[in-house]
Amino acid sequence: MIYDFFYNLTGSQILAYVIGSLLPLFIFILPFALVAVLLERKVSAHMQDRLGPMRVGFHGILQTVADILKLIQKEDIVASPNDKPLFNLAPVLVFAGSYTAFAAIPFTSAFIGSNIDLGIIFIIAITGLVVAGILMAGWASNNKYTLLGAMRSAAQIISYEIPTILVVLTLIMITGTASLNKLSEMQSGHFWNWMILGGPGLSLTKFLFIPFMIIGFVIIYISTLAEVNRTPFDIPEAESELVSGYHTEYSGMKFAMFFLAEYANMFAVSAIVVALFFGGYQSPVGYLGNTFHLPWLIPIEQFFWFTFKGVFFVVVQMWLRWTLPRLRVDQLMAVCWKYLIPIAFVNLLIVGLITVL
Amino acid sequence: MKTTEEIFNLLKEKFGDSIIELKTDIPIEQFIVVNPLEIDKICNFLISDNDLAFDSLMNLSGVDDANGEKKTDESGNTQTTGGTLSVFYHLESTSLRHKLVLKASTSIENPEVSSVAEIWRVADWHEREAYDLLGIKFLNHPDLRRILMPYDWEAGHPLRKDYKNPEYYQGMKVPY
Amino acid sequence: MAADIENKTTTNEKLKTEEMILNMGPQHPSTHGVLRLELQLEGELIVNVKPHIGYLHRCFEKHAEAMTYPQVIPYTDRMDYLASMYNEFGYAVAVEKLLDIKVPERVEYIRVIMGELQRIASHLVALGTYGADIGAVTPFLFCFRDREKILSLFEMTCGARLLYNYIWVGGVSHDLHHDFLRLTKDFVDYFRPKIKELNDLLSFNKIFIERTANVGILPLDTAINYGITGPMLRASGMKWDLRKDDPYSIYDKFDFDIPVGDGRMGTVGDSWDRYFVRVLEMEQSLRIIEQAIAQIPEGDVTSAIPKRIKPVVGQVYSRVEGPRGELGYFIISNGTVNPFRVKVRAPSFVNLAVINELCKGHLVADVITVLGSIDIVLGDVDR
Amino acid sequence: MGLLDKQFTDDNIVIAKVEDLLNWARLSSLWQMGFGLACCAIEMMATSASHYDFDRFGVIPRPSPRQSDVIIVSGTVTLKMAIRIKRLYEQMPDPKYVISMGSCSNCGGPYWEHGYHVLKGVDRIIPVDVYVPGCPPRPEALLEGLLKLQEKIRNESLVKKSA
Repeated sequence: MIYDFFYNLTGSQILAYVIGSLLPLFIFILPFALVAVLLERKVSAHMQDRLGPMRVGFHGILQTVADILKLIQKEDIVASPNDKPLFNLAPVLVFAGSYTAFAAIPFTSAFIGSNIDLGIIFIIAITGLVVAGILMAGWASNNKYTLLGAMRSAAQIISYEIPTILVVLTLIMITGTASLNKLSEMQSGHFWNWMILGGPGLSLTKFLFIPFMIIGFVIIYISTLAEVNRTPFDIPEAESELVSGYHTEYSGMKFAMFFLAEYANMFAVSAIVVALFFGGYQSPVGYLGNTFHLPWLIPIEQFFWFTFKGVFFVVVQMWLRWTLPRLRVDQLMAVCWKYLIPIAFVNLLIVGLITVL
Repeated sequence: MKTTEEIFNLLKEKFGDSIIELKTDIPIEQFIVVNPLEIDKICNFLISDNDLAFDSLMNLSGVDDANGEKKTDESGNTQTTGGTLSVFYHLESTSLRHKLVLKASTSIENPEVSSVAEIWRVADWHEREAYDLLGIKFLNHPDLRRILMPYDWEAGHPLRKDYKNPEYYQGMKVPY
Repeated sequence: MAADIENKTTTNEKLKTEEMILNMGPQHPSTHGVLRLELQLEGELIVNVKPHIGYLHRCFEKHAEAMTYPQVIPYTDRMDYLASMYNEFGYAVAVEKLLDIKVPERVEYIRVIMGELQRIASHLVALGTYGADIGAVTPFLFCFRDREKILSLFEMTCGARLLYNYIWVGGVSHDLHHDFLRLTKDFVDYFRPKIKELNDLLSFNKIFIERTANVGILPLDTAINYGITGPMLRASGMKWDLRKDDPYSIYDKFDFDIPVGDGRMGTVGDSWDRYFVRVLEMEQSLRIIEQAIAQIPEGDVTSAIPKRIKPVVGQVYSRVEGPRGELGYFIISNGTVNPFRVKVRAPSFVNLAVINELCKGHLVADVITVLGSIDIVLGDVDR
Repeated sequence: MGLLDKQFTDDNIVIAKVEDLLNWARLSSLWQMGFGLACCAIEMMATSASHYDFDRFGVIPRPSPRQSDVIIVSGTVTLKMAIRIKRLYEQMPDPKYVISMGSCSNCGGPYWEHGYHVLKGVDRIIPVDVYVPGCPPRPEALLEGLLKLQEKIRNESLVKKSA
């Protein structure tokens, strides 16, 4: 119904499709990124026994608005030796990479950006774009630290995509579909139908799946943490060693793009984990809409549950960031290649055997 | 556990005239005055001899003795000539728990002391500091250059008693 | 770990690699102030580390020659500004040895209590910034929260938070506040479980151990040859603490033991040992403070302060066990009111020289780990 | 105050509202450059620690000069370091401010007379907005210096003063 509204507005099918799917996401992501930045500062502050932003608006509510307005006013420095076209393109690529990943995520049963049936594969492919953006930023800033930071982050993101894909394969094997929308519909009903607890139905295989699903969830959560450069894997922007990694040379709005892309990516990644394992937009305890027979209330409830679960995992990421120290580059690679990938393979194998029996 | 006299006699008959004298009249610390160009051989002996075993150099400090003769020429500003720069070595043996103080003094015109950086690695930076602040050249030191002052500081060596502040340094006014 | 790095570098000979000079410059978030490390890198492996210091050289020795004996004390504070109480303590002991003054008993006890409190505060900053360097920011803030309690104790006695001018030659400037002892006792009881909390949060954290064990191993003979002292030397396995081996003040009245690195998480003398020796030392300092509070006598604190300090011609080298190592003062007096020459043997200046030995063959991230474990203060290095 | 500083000569343009908003945004999110020189740096760290929280005013330490608005020169500026500080100041994007913390960076402090290697005041190389006296200044003094800077930003204006 959104598309035909834009269709008779603009007259062309493609334009309606593009605006219909991306505009609502834009309205969701930017406010979310602002809220997430403030959430991170408040959560980290209270974890560290201090108050966090208090003076800007009531209890620091307007802090991120002030940050963004200030960043707009900043002078945009592009140093002379920098490689200008690459330097300017990098933030656009990084933000575009993390923003288009939202297109395939089902927010509610009524609304999904683009209901392609290769949803999850599309998302993993698009997050590869972010690596190109980071490499461009690292190279174009003509600074040794950013070069080191970009090399490290490229190696890290590419090598952590493999465990993600393996866990996704196990899920596709079980459910038979790669589209997140169908996946979320399959996990309807109460929370015991969620994939983390073995998926719908009451067959013996459901209970056999549970341990492997939990291992799969742990692996994908760790590897998506690495893909988003969050501690304990935030080597590329390790303040203590590489000053601030690939976005050292960026100032003003370009830096804001990197900043928002990071928080948008955080939500995208936790949304994927929620959609795959925790029943997407399904509510664990049934819908009020059914009990009061108000069909229009269900999408709103679904949207609430989806963002609730997503924000829960974002807070867990923040909690990890402020407690765990950082891994060194070779240890990070060792974790991925020596532990995550073998376990993901074994997990895939056993789940495959169970589905066959 | 040896006292300074015993060590002095031991060194005297081993090195003869390069051990100049044993100073005991100055309160608190007695020290042995040594010929500055022989200091590395003496220290080699001090660290290798097993009943001395001075394996740790606590402190190496350069001192401007300010004992030059002052001549005030006609325009009233005083000119000091002569005088000595001396280097104090505070040694200690962690195993035998005894201490020793050596002093080597050279003239201020061309202050040269042979370096002990090869024997105790800790002396490397202390000697560079003595060179930087007092201008004492240490012969065959691994890399003798300024350590605390900027590398391109031409206004001489600050800790000398007759040191004058330069007016400007790279466009910045130095005095208050 | 260092072994397999060697054969990695041999394979590099064939392919033409050109070494990169990376300047971990004077402004770097984790160089503890203004220190420039010139790293020669092959890829991420370190070939050579050349420290450039002197960015905070504040000409202490020139000031000491121009000031009278009591006036030098505020300048000793500003040398190692994290342990300024102990700098004053060292200077006061040196001048008292020169003048041959005997300080009253109560002053000795006050100095020991203040010195040990300052050691805990200095270790807290060292451990906190070490955690922040490795990436865990929360322990840094917990350590600073506990340090604030010590600073309020100092502020109650001498009015200043960081640089005190409290321990004078021959005594202390003010007597203790009337309920200072009770508050210190409360602090000791408050702080003991906090050390356990820090251990759970950081010391035995798997990633922290992974990052620090077997990194920057300092063998004992190089340590002695480089003149390393303090927690670094004890972490390399030598039981050497001036409070017991070359006793000054009244440390022989208290019983406390000297923690030594035992290679629990890696080999003896690695970065984890240097970190954990400091944690154990904090507990020992608590024990000393408790005993000192129990035994402190009454008496006047300013009776032995001489009106005019004019020592006889002579020289003295006296040393104390500062939080970072052996802090020595070599004072030459020529009979006038001003010292003729004061040379300070600064522990951080000596301990920093060994960084090249420790960092060879490690990765860039390990330079920060090793530098954090050496725990230098740039005011102390550059004087 | 950035590229638009004092460009408008006609003072009956109503920009008060936009001006207040811009000033408010700039003063409530001053990102401090995370670097310290000497003893004042320890007090600066204590100010951003839990007891006196800098973050309450929106001040977070940023590692690189490109993203920081205010540089707090905390400690003694020696001649060897002065050249670097000048370069750091030039690297910062334009609406930038300087807080000179501690009497060492205000005027050379206790090292004014015999400090042959100490620069007698950081204002000899970079323009300073707020001087915070003290050696080292207490965290409350630094917070008050920050509030003074915020007040100064609040009164900045795009219109060139006619008088």
